[in-house]
Amino acid sequence: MKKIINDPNEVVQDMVHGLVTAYPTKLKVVPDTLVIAREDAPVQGKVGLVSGGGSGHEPAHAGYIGKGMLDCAVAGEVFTSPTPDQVLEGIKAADGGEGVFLVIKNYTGDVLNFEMAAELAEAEGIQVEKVIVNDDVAVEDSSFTTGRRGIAGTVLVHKIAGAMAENGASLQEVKRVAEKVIANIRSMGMALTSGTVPAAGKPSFQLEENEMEIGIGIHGEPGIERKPIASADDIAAELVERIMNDMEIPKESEVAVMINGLGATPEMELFIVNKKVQSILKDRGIYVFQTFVGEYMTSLEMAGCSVTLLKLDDELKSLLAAPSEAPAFRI
Amino acid sequence: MKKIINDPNEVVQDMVHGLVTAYPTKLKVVPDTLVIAREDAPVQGKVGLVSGGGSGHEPAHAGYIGKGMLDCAVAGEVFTSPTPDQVLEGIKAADGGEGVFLVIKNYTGDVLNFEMAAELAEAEGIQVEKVIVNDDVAVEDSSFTTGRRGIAGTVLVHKIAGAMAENGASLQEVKRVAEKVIANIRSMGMALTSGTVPAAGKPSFQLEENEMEIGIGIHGEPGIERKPIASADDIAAELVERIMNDMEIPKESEVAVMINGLGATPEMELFIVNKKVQSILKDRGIYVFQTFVGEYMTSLEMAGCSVTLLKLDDELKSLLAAPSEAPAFRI
Amino acid sequence: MQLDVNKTIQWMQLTNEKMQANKDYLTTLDQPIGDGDHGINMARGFQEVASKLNEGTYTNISDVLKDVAMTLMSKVGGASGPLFGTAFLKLSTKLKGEEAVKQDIFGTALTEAVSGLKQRGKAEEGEKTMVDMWAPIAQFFLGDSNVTADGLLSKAESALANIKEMTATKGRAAYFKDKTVGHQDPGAASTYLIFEALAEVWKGDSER
Amino acid sequence: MQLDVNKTIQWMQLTNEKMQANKDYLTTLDQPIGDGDHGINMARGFQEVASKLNEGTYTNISDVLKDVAMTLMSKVGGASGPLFGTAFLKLSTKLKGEEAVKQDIFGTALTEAVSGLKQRGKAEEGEKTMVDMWAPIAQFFLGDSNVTADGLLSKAESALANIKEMTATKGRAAYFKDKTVGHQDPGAASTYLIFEALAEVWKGDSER
Ligand SMILES: Nc1ncnc2c1ncn2[C@@H]1O[C@H](COP(=O)(O)OP(=O)(O)O)[C@@H](O)[C@H]1O
Ligand SMILES: Nc1ncnc2c1ncn2[C@@H]1O[C@H](COP(=O)(O)OP(=O)(O)O)[C@@H](O)[C@H]1O
Ligand SMILES: [Mg+2]
Ligand SMILES: [Mg+2]
Ligand SMILES: [Mg+2]
Ligand SMILES: [Mg+2]
Repeated sequence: MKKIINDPNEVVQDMVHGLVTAYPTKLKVVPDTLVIAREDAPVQGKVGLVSGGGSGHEPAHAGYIGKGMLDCAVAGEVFTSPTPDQVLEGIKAADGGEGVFLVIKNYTGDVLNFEMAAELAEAEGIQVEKVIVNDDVAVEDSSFTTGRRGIAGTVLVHKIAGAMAENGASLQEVKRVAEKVIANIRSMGMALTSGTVPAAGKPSFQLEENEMEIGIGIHGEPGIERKPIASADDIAAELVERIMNDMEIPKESEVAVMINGLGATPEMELFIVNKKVQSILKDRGIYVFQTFVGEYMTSLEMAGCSVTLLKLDDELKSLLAAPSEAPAFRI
Repeated sequence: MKKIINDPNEVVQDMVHGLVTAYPTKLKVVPDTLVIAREDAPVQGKVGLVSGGGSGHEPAHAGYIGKGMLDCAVAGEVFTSPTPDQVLEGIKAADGGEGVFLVIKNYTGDVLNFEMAAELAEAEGIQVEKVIVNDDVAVEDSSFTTGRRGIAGTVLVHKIAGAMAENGASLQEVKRVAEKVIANIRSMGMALTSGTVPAAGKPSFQLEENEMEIGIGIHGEPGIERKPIASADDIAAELVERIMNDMEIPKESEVAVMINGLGATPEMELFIVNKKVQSILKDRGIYVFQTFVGEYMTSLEMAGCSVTLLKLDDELKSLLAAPSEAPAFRI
Repeated sequence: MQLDVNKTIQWMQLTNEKMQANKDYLTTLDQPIGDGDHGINMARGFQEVASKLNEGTYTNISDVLKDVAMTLMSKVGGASGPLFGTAFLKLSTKLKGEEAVKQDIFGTALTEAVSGLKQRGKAEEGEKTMVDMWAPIAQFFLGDSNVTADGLLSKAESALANIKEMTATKGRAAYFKDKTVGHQDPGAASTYLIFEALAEVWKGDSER
Repeated sequence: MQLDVNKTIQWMQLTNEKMQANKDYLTTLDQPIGDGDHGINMARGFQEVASKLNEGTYTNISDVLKDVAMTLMSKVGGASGPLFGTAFLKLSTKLKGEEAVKQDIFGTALTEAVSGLKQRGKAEEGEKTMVDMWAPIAQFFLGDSNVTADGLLSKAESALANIKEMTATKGRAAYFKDKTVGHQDPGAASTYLIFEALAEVWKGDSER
């Protein structure tokens, strides 16, 4: 394991400290927690937005804190959902009297811990609503299983729900647009190499020198298929096709595109993938309203990428284009 | 070599295409070149800013094109300076009648190709001025050698010179502030692993499993010392110390800090480095005006980071804080 | 079996030792069919449990188990944190007022823990989770009227062997579907350690 | 030696073949003391030179060399592109009007190329760059009044051997300082291939 860290068991504490000292006018840490909040949180009269999850996905989630996006992010240990008491601290820090909205990625741990926190908050008289993001089409969805994972699409839920909250919308209204995003967003990823959890000290999985894995999860959970590395064009085409097989995107639709790097992939490669994604969409008569290329939801130093498509209507377009001051998502 | 690419000899063309299709309202490509320009370039009545260099350093340089920063970026092959004819195209595309300013990193290839382009442009009646950025304190500076390399500090030269040009300053004024930045900026980097040039197919150098290299260049050129990996705190302290040994930063100075990832390093680790850098500066009574943490000047998928410190005065502060619409540097 | 305050504390201390000793093993189990953090999570959680119990003075079993529950809840994280937290909280609630816990009441409390787990995790038996460890052990205590520590050990072992051959349909392992067959469930393996520790304390094997 | 239009084109075509064949070798030389692109750069540049010369019809040496220079200048990039471009541009200028170039005038043209190189790259002899290949070869043609192709080869070989032991103070290799001793300079090695091709064409060895 080659990492620039101090104690592997203290990476999250160190990171949180390094994050708030990087943006002291924008972010603050709730004392004695791993909860990061907008400097001016709680914003009175605004619905508070809280997200979070295991660490190792930076800039998710704390990078998305700021006017127009999240109020609070709760950082768990690496790849480990934060505990209910921490999430509760986040909810309290975000509560400006209009209720708090939780954006949860669909992993058993995240759902359990956030739900328990919501119960605790409600017991303290805070109104809480939530959505569970499950954009990853690599996983079959069934009511008998855990269901689809939440991956990079979560960032656009933050953006749009955040813009809605910033507009002064009610908790129910925020929930409505967040659910609309979730209904219209799909992602699919692939990896070339594994990340290494610092405290584990060795890579979570192994791929052969010529192998890639399609549909991999952001904790290194398995995908659909391991096979020889294909060209960027073929990879892009496969990811888009799997998304479109799952969600119809009719001709003349408008979409947002996110090409997300998983940690170690050079930005050059993300742009090469984007080239093909754009040309596929163009060939299908689909209009691209806005494209995001970069590292939005990573998996430590995993090499690979994901593609996210979000079908837009006028409401979603205006919320997506609204200003955001979050350090990792400036609009 | 594990990469998401098509033909290894076409990576730059593919990338440039993917870049302008990602930001079609912001960027355009000069037809039949690898020159990317602001959508509205040339901006009449404004000094044009042109930079560029070998590819593989993304988001440098095209990510820094936009109102308030560069007008044009010229992309060479991977790790290879662009040729004079390409740079000339960039100069022409940026020329709004007030002259063109070149920001060149101090590598023999960059200097030769940009200088030849400047001669060609002057022959065509375009006024050209330039600076050569050499912020890397890892290299000894001497008039008998090639001198110091230009690394991540270059991005802040773009930012500040770009803001000055956007303010309507003359070519000489832009040059003056760019030179002021260069006089006050120093960087130092380190690496854990090497990147791989796509057309070469194998890593440029090898470090042992427990080894790091201090002072490495962004093309993988050698540093000062190979030694066992130290803690993030020790690494941060060494990088800062080497910078401060080279440039005095008196108590009560104000500085900008950049913690730059070289490609494969998780953002988590950059924040851990930042934590220590901020605490060292605080202990020395130095004020941090603004901090930038992220991937600004990469070296393909190299794991490692660099620290940049820029001493500020009031003029530099206001130019640094001025708005920028460049995709990779939004302020 | 008879569990008093001291034995309960001993049980938890021994469990902590086992979690520390098996930290890498549990993490290794979580790598092929999970995300490689389970050993780290459990070692962190029980380390805190051990310190917490060292600091406090306890007069009844319920309070010990409540502190265990709350500590696991706030220190483990992931899927297993709230689940172990819930299980121990149910034990604590059910054993309130008990001073010397015998086989039958312990079995009833474990049955409560199992329902709590199922409700929290929305998992049934047979889905290859820690539930498949807790449930047969609860039944074990309610079964034969004179169970032994060795009986507990062999019950736990056979449950673990069964789980290994199941297909996961809940938790992160569910993504790996058929590939989980033949792999041990990390949460079941850590639950095994908890009951192994109980059996050892029960036998008085452990001289700690 | 006598160089006419056809021989010049042959020289460049053979150089291209050598650059393609030695692409990986040159890149490998550029990895330990450079940035691992020299072979890629030269192969790309001379590939374009070869196509360019294939397309055109030439009536004099100067035009051939001018196209070589301009193509290298606009296709190689890096440090070596403008340098080789400059060298060939000087050859072209100096050989303007010549139809059958003999040893002495070729030597004078090479001397011009060397000054061009030194001016462009601000390098002197002894700094472990391609200059240390071009300079002794220019002298070679101006020396003995009856030089041979084999003489050229052995001159080029001995120059190369000398360069290997130098310490780089210019170009990217300068960062590696003392570590460059014992490593071959990639630009010198590619220059060697250019003159090796010349020697082979001169000898008529090459049947292409
Ligand atoms: N829905 C569930 N019900 C019961 N137990 C579960 C459930 N989901 C996961 N588990 C248990 O949790 C264990 C994983 O815990 P851990 O690795 O700490 O959390 P995570 O999966 O969030 O990384 C699994 O091995 C399994 O025994
Ligand atoms: N200042 C200089 N003068 C003469 N030749 C130089 C100079 N700098 C570099 N070179 C030559 O260029 C070669 C490197 O070329 P190349 O690898 O293509 O470019 P880069 O160094 O920009 O990657 C060196 O091996 C050396 O022979
Ligand atoms: Mg986990
Ligand atoms: Mg180069
Ligand atoms: Mg796990
Ligand atoms: Mg080179």
